[in-house]
Amino acid sequence: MQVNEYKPLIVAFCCNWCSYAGADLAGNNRLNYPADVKIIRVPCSCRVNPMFILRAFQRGADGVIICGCHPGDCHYTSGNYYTRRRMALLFSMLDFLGIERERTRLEWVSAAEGAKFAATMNDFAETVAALGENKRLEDLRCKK
Amino acid sequence: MQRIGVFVCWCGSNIAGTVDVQAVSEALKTEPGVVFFTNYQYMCSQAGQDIIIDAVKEHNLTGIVVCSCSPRMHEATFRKTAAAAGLNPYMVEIANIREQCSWVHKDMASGTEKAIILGKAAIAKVNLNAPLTPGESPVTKRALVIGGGIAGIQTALDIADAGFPVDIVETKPTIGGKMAQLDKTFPTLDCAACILTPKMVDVAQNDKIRIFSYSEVQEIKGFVGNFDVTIKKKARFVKEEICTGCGACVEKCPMKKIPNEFNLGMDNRRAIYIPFAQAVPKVATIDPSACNMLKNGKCGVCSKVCTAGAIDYTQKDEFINEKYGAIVVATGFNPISMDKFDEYAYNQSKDVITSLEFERLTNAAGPTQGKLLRPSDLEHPHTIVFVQCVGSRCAACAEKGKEYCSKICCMYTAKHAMLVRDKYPDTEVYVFYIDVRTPGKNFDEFYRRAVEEYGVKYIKGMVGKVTPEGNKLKVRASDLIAGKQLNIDADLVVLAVAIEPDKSARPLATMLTASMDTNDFFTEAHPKLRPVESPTAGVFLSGACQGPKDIPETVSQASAAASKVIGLLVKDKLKGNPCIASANELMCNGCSTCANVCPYGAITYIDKEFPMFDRTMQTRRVAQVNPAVCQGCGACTVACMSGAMDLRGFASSQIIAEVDAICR
Amino acid sequence: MKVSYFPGCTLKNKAKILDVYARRCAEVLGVTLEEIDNWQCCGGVFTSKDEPGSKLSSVRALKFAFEKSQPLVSVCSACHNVLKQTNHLMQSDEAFCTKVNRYMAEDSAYDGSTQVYHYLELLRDVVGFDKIREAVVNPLKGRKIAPYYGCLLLRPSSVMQMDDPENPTIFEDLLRALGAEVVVSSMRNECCGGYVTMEKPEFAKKKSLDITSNMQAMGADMIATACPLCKYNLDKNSDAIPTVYFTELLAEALGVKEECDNA
Amino acid sequence: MHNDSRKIADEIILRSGVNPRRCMKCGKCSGTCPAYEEMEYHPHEFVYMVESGEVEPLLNSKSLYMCLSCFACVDRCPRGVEPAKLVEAVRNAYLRQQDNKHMNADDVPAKLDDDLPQQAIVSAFRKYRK
Repeated sequence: MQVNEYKPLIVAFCCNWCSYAGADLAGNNRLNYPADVKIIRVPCSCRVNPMFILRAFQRGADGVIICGCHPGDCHYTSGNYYTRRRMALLFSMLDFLGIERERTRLEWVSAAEGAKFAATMNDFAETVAALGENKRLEDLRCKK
Repeated sequence: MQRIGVFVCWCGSNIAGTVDVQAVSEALKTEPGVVFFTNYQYMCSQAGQDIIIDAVKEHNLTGIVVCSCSPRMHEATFRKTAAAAGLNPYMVEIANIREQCSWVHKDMASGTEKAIILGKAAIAKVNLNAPLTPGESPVTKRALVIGGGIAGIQTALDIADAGFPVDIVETKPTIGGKMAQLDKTFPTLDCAACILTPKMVDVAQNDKIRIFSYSEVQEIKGFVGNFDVTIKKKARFVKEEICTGCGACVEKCPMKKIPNEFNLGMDNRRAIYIPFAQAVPKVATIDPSACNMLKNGKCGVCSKVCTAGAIDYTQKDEFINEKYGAIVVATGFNPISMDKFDEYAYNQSKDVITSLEFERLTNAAGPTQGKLLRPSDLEHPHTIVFVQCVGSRCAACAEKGKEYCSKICCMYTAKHAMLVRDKYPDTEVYVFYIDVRTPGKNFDEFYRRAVEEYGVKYIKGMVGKVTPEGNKLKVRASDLIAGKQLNIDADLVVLAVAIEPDKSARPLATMLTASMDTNDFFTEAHPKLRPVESPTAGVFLSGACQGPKDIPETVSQASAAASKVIGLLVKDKLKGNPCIASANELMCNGCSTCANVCPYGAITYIDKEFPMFDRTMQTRRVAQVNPAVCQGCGACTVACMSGAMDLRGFASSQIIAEVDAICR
Repeated sequence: MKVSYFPGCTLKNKAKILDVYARRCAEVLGVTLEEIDNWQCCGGVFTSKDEPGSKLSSVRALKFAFEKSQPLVSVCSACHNVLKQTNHLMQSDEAFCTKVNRYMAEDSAYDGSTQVYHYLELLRDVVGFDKIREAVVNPLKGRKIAPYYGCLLLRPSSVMQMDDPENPTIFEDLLRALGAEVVVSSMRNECCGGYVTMEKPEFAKKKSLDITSNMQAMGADMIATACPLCKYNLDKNSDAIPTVYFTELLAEALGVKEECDNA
Repeated sequence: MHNDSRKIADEIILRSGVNPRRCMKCGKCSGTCPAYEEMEYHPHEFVYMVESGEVEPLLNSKSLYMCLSCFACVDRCPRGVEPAKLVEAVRNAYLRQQDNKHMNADDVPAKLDDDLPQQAIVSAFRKYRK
């Protein structure tokens, strides 16, 4: 009988112009990464409200990664700079709450970096899997 | 409650190979709102689209979820399909089960499982979708061209030719730009003035074109179709409408020792001047820093000799407000400063000159009437050394020069070398090069002619040091092919200096909220597919402001920019992107946080009256989003503290629904 | 004002006059050069950062000045070059800095915060050329002097930061302040042949002649330098035009030359 | 053999901190070098040969002791390659091998004259021996 291997649940927010396109490129090039990663498309990484991330953790996500255009390359000129600041604050708050720092990540992935996207997801999934299940923020009432 | 149809695409075996499409559609049928489900080999094909249209009609669907390839691929297709079926096109959501599922996961079980979750997320989102209609805004049918060089001239002429009024703003007293300073043009060697000045006259005579010379753009407000621009017309102390350009004032002006910018300081002009004979507009300008009358009220000669009575010492800067539908940037380039390259002794000897100075020295209208004489002693030079790539192709860590190739230098140096050998066969001409780059029609042939027919000595190597000694310039250089260090006694050294964008470009980009690269060249909307548009809607790029360019390339880009402008101006209304921010006025507390983060200045505040429970009215300050300016990034939605700001098409509730669906 | 002073080996021997004039002129201008205790030779040439051992004498001198909270001044171009480059490494290269401090094994570590001046920079940035112009009693009127920087004062320019490496003016400005007519030669920052003169005198002769003949052609009748080796090469290889230390010219203009010569 | 010299070249690159790949082969270093005529291998060749791992000829060349350390090539290189630092590293690589030196102390007195500044002797010896 097969051992039921633990699979982490990872939510990835990708901006439409760079990272989502980077994820598509990873697909075009058939670069594998774990199926545990589920991507949500947003117009810009600055659309990601910290609330969404907390919601994901509350609902049992084990890791959340936000991907945006490289600094200076934002389709909307400066959106990713806002993201960088907001996430710095959010991450330090999560740290304070005792959520392992490794469960959240902010990465810049351009539309040309399919390989980087796949590598990042592999690495992130591996890191999160090593941490195990997210128990601290999970709302058990949300469990079926 | 929505009535949702789910359509799972096989994409041949692209999806069906790793994802059990049947299982996906079966699994999704129990999701809330789903009333129809099916799967098909190619959803994007006509037959596939017909399935969708039929299903919409048959099952009264209000929302559509297509599980297929990336929305970047076929979202537009399926939106059109929805519209054809009578649905609002924004009631469609795509679950990307190809690029982000079947193509990256090898295992059927996990692929199928993920595809189901992605489908659920899309369904959860569609449940909260609302029909969206793009906003419309009117278009002012007038264009502004900033810069009056060959790029600006060509763009303006083409736009005017299509029947739209155009204004050119030029900082110098005349249009013409760098091309007016050139002597001959490669690779045909026709004279620059002969092909440029007729165009300048065309501009002057075209009743659709207004020229604001000696003027600057002061302020730009508004957005595509509706720019509101303030132009500062600097006081030239001469009434433009009256001046006939006869030049009597220039002749009589006693201030004779002002360095002449047009000849790059190699000769002098007067305090009142017309830059060159074919200037457009041909009117005099007084240089206030040199004019005695303006500085201390003593002189007034020009006013006495002007029979037209055009001189006006009391003239003030004038500000003009105008509305434009489109703006073309054509601010051009300049050679870089040689201060960090004084191993070539540019600052130590008059006989070390830049290529642009060389153009003036060989130009019949230049300081030497076209005779090639060295600036120091007006003797004919017998040995000339040309140095290529001065300040171009420098590494950032060298902390000087530019990293890019300036592109035009190889060709104009070949031209200079060839012309010298043609006119003065007794002259020895050396060209030191790193690489000779001549991609272009008839370009390499031209360079080979310089070598083979005219005997120009091309040496692979670089000049390391130029030392003035007596009336000679001692040039130390390497000849890499011969493996020698050369010492040449030259009479004239000509530096092919790197070019950089005009200094006015950076503040202009800020006014336009147009993006620039690290070298201050304007960035194009797409490097391959949208090369003449700026990412900022309604702003177009023409000429060297976007990157180094020669004349043929500049003119093609100028015409391309003009055609894009015409394409915009022929529209009566512009349709916007409906996925934009909007404030819930009942929740907005008027704090301005959203307006502060908006990169486009799309948010303004208005005072609005709201009915209260006690039937009185209360005035509150609330945010308003200009739908024509908002690009839909969503920065404001996160900044908003009261949660009033939301983004259509990517509403917080929709994204949370997706998160929930994924985490279920 | 008091500054730490690193004379260097040559100034104690073959270039004594360079040192004597420098000290006396500094005094006239209100600066006391305090020779640091037990200084050791800088090594003459800055080789690579790969040889921390050869930089220890410089670090010792720098640290001495640091402990007295004084800038470190030298007159010899070679000493200045080695001191400045070493100090730069101590500031910018953490590995080098750590290694050196371990070698030294002293109570406190040194981090490169001493200000290193060449005597010319001291005159420009601390004393001020205007003040020197006022102090001149014996202007060098009618003397056509070509300043010669050599390579060590200016390069590598990113570290030395003395002036524009290709078209410097500090030396010219000083000579003008002394009342001399300055002859500018583009050869003023080319190498005289340096230490290779010992092994290949004919090569150094060629290099030196390139420089002196250019300066002569540009109209100079005297060359001024800060470097003993430059002076040796130029003087030895050219009879046509003399090379003097700039401190000698300074002493002459300030009216203290004879006093120094007699001392 | 070839592997050996690649190894030495890599060591030289590492110790010098120079990135020879940045060179665009313009030859400006050799165009400006005051010691060019005395050198068998010239600054641009040092860069090229170290990059391609061909260091044996350089190690045994007298050119190493002709470099004046005047840094003209370093300052004028448009690519920031710093050839002089590479020459220095090659010289070190040679001198650090056992018994290698360019000059003996006994050879010096014959080369001196009365005026030669100490500075020259010290510099030369720093260059010629470990």
